[in-house]
Amino acid sequence: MAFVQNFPFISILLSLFAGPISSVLDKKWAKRLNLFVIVAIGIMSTAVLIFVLGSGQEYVYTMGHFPAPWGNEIRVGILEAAMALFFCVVMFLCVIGGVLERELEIEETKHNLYYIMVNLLLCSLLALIYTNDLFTAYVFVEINTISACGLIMIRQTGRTIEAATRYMIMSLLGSGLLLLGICFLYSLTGHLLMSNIKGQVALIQAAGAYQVPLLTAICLMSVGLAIKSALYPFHTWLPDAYGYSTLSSAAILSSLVSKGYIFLLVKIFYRVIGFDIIKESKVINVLFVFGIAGMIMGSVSAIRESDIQRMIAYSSVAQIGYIYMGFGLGTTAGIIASIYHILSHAATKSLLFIASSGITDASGKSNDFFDLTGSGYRNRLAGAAFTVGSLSMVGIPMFSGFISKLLFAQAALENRHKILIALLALAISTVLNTVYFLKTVIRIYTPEKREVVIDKGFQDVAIWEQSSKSIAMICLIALNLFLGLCSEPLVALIERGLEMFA
Amino acid sequence: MNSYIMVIAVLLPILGGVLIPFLPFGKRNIMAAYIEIIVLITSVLTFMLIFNRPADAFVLFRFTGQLSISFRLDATGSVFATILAFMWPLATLYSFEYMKHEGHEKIFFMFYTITFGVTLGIAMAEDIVTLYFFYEMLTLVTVPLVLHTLSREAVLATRTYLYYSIGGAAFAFIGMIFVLMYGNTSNFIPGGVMDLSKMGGNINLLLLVYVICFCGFSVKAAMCPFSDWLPQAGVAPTPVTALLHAVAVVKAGAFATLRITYFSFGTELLRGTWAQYLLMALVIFTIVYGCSRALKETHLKRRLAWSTVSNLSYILFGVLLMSPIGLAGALTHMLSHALMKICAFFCAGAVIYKTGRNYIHQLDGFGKKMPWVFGIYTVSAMALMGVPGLCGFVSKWYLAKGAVESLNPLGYIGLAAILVSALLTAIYMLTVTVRAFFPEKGFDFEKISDVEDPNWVMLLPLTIFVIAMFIIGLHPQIMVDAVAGVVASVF
Amino acid sequence: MDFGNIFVNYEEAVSMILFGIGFSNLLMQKNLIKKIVGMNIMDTSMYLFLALKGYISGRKAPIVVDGVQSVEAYINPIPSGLVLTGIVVSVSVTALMLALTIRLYNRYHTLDLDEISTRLKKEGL
Amino acid sequence: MDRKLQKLHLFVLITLLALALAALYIVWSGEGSLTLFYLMDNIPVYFHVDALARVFVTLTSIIWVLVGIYAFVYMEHEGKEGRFFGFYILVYLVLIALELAGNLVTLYFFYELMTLTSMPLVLHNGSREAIMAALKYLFYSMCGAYCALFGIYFLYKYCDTLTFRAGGTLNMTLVSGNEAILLIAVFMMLIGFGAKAGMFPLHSWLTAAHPISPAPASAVLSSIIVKGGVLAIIRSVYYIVGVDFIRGSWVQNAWIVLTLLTVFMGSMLAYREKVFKKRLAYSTVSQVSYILFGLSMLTPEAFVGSILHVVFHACIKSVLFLTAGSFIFHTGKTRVDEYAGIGKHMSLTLWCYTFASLALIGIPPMSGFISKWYLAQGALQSQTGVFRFLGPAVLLVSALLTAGYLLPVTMKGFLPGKDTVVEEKKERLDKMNAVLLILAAFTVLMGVWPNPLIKYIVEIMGGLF
Repeated sequence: MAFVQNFPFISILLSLFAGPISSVLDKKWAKRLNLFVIVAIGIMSTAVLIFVLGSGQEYVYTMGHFPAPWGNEIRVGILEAAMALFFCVVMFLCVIGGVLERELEIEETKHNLYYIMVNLLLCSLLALIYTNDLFTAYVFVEINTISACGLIMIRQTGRTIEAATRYMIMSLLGSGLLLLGICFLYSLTGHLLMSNIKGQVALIQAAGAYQVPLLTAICLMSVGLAIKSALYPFHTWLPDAYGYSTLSSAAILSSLVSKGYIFLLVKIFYRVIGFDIIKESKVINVLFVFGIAGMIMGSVSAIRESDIQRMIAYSSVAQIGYIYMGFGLGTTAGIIASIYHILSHAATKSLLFIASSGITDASGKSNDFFDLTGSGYRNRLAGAAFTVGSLSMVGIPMFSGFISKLLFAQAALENRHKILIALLALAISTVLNTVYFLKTVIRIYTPEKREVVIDKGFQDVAIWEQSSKSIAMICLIALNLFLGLCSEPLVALIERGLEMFA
Repeated sequence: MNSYIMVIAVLLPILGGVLIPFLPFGKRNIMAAYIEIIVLITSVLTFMLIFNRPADAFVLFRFTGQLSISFRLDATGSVFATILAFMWPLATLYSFEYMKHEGHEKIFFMFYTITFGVTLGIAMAEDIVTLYFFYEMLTLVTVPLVLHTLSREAVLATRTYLYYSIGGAAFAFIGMIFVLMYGNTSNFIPGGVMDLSKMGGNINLLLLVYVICFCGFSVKAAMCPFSDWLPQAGVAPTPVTALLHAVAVVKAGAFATLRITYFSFGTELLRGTWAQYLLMALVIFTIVYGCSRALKETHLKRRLAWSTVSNLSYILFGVLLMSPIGLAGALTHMLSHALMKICAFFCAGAVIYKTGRNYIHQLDGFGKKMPWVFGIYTVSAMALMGVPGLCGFVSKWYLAKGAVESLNPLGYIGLAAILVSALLTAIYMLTVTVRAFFPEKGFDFEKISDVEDPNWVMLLPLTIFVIAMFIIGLHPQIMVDAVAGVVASVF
Repeated sequence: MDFGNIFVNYEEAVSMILFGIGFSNLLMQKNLIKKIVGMNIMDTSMYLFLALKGYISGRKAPIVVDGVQSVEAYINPIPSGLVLTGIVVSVSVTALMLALTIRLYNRYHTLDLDEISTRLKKEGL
Repeated sequence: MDRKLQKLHLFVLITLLALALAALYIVWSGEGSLTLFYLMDNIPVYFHVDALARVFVTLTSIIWVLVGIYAFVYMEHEGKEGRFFGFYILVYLVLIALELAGNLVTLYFFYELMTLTSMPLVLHNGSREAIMAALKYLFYSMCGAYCALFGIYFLYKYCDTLTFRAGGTLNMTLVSGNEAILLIAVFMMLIGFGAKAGMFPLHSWLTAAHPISPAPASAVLSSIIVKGGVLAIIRSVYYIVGVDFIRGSWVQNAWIVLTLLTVFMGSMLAYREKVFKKRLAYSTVSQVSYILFGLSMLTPEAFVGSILHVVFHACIKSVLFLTAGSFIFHTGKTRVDEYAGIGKHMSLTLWCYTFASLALIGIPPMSGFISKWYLAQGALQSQTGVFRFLGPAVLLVSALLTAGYLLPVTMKGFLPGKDTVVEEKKERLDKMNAVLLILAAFTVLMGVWPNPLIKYIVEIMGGLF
């Protein structure tokens, strides 16, 4: 047991205790603690990743003194370590990206509360990634929901509270169904540890008994997690939640929170029930249909939006649709493409949110489409960042969007019946993305008339004025280009991780 | 000739272009000299490459295992490269004069020179991934050019252009995926790379994907359902409409369709199938539709743009014949149409530059005052009509030969369509000449006293193009042998 | 589909019915308080179901009264443990929902969520 | 007549004469051939002198010089002589090249150039309807040219070579599979080249363009340029496709029907037309279809008849149009009913007009009669079913109609009613009516001694049938 092996457990505990501690600290120290925690966890995750890559196979870390079927345990593989590292990087950039907004929008006293929420969110994400026990997963799902609701509500305007309430209601529905599914599984298999459940389910499947309860358990869990990660028909809460909350929480919510649930779903597919049983159970066809619908309808409603942040929120619905379409293809290549898309969407979406806030700063803080004309000239870096984000969303080569579109297309080829529907949906949604993203890019680069700028009081924003936001944008652009240009090692990493995953 | 020269030929204009706004130019003509030198060097490099082609490929950058940006100049690519290398220096020379009146020249010339590098990249692409990469870059790089005037229509035109091009590329992406997954290699191999055994012999799916990919790439070649963006792009300054929307961009689309038909999917697979007939029907409809719309247009540049739509479908018709003669016809028409159309657009540009008049009914009596420009316009009109002795006749001859030899009724209908469109071309081109040279009886020339020919900077490219037209028309042997060499290498 | 065993394990059937009631209330009710009540019904029905999983008839609750008898004397303790954690989660979520409801009520003097969102659209805040 | 104009006339006269003599010398100095340059990989721009070309070149040169002289005087009336004579000479050169063309592509090349260069002649006076007529002329001819081109593309594939060879160059082995498409191609060629000859589907430009252009131009247009279309049909049917390929096929029947329709319709419309030059234009439409009818019979006599009619109609029609020109030049009036009593002061012109119209109607001593005689003979001998009799019948009826629309001018001209006021100024012998006299003399002489011409045409027919 090398010392490195208990880094995952330490990082979960660290972020868990950082939460309550920062409640007593004042604003400055709470921020420093939070950043320290994120950086520390990032370093620890890299150490774990290197260790696991070196050892070449995953390991189980039992907590408490009870042996397997009763005690709790964490299972760490390449995929988990990589995801943890990536989530830390993105969270770090989102947090430092939104510093300015937080100064303006949150009252003095509430700052450290914000950092509590961020720490708890990080802790629940790490737990979701590492845990090998279903009920612990459910508990951390709840913690995740509550902290995300706190992040939305931190801005205290009428809209955010209403958005938080809607978010809470929909998430409770989702977690209710998830809990029901877990209880069904528990009643069927008698275990809560994922590997044991898998053994039992294999026996049941071999015996051919309890087909109906098993199927209902799978459906409940997938629909529950679909509701929580805002798949198409259950996405009504998303635009308000992401559209009106403060910048860093919108960025964190859109890139990380919904991805945590999707990762849990992947874990359930692979480690709890076994992917081949899932394939026979036709649940993935339902997810495929909802995914395709999400891809198209998400972009269609984004085209109708005239508020830039809500438009980006709607585009997240479309991208979540992409991921579920990847699951729906029912091939391991599809899962790899979806996981890659989780990474690329996280990077691109946070870049877009931060860039759009940069643009709105240069347009007198109004999110309205018509005030943004020519804002690309007023805030050069934000304009460039937004263009990079949009090009990546549209799938222009050299950016991460292109690689994930390529992986999805290659995965679609392996499934004989769904080739055409998937490829056509990909092409149509690229066109729809072009319509609303590049329309905005053209708008921010058509110069506004002189007198309009003066009487509306827009002023230019130089790069060094908002240093933290600029750093965040530059790093995210670099991350995006990194994902786009050297994607070969990453895909190989995910592939190896998935083999070990089962 | 070693192969890294290819990369220099592609990257030099791109880097040269990017530097333009940042280099401190004292006077305007220092910048002009700088740009002209860069473009000339690239053209010279390209011609050196064309005359002794490097055998091996050059991999510039490798995304993943299969995906790489790599260049290899083969015979077909060199035809497209010749057009670009021959026309770009002259077009840049022309645009120095033209852009005096338009604003922010630095941005314009930056993207104008970058487009040269990107189109060369398309010509020299070794595999379908590089072609797709530069195809997308071409759209992005030409958007600022179309958006140059930043007027209301420019913004709308750019938006349509973007949606059509990126949409087309998205559908072409499906074709690329099929080639990557089911082809033996992603490189362009004459005769096609697809092996049916890998995809379980489902030929109809392959044909459907070919149709989708063909339509995707031919959005840029302005095939019928997607040809609305080309006339609207006429709102851009003339050097853009002339070089890009009559030569570089649209030819890139036609070239891409040629590549996938002959080098990726392979003609044995496609000849005689429903895919070929469906696309041929579409192309034939575009030939006639383009001309009839041109007839109705009164705006000079939009009329020429519609005529480009129809002439491009000549090239696509040649490509779709899928026979050696058809390919020869497509390539010769690509060459000769580039010459004719850029000449016509530059004449229109000269008229707009000197008099600011866009509409045909304002051109009465201009022939007397601008004899040089309208003389050249008439010659290019004759060439477009296919009068023997000019380059138009040569390319129509090969297209017709291919159509007659194809022995299928659709080929004959295509030939009839080409002749009908030649007649319509005669009508909409010569009405301008008759109006210019033979105004009505009581026309007083004082009203247009300010009209006179532009200076030598504009007229030099025009004269060179006309001479080239006559040379190819009267002595087509040079072009015919070059194209025969290309066709031999493909079949 | 024999419905026989519904009468055998009728307890699970009851908890499922309770779950349905709670779920539909949470989803369909207009009034926020009724939504929260519906949520609580849903959670309690889950914990009933869980507890039933652990129950072995004829055995005692796993509370050590006078020394530990044999293992067979007690029912399976794990589901009860889970129920405890579940209750903790439900309580915290209910607290949060009530806090939100109070804030909304102070601001808009109504408990109807749709009413609030239409008023928000008019304000265009 | 200022100094500059006289110098221009002198210059034009010299060039015209020089060119005509050179052309005649080339043509009558034996079988020469010349390749200019290679238009396509195996298709040269190739000129070859053969018997048929000799007839056409001589006819064109003679008429072109005479009408040129007439135009010196007439063009004062129109103005812009420099442009007119420039294009006048240019068209002459293109015509000579067309007649000497050795293969089908060269013929097509000069056929198109002829349209483009003759168009400025039509829109000479620059009025609104002149430009519209010129555009109509241009686009009808272009449409005809492209129909012909459609045929040429097919013939290029199915013939051994496109160079003219008496009796046709169709390669039967290639043709065996697909006669249908080849017949369509040949029919399109007939329609295409027929457009220039004023045949039915594409004829309406002729009645618009000829009257508008100045009299010498319309004379030349009606007599020579129209014959360009006829020559093209002869070359493609008799020298490329070969007679026996289309004999008895639906193409021949359709061709006959079209020609007869045009003959009848031309003379009917001419009969009703009031403007003198328009009437003559309609008469050209019907007379040229006489020639085409003869060609469509595909029999030796009918061929002789058509070539004869080509020559006679050229002279007759130039006389008629030139008289119309002089009437307009002297009196400025264009309508037929305004010419009452014109015979009093322009008797010489009217006498020439009378002789020419008698020849056109086909009264025995005049030339028209001989060509119509051969046409009728050819029609009767051809095995074309019902057309053996219908053809000659239509020719007779239209001859009557020709009399109907030509002779009233003479009668009213010489014998006006009592009350018409007549101008006293007598007409002097000047260049204009000298040319008229020569041409009228030609029509009469050829009618009296047709044998050398007929013997020569029989020699042309050598390998054709």
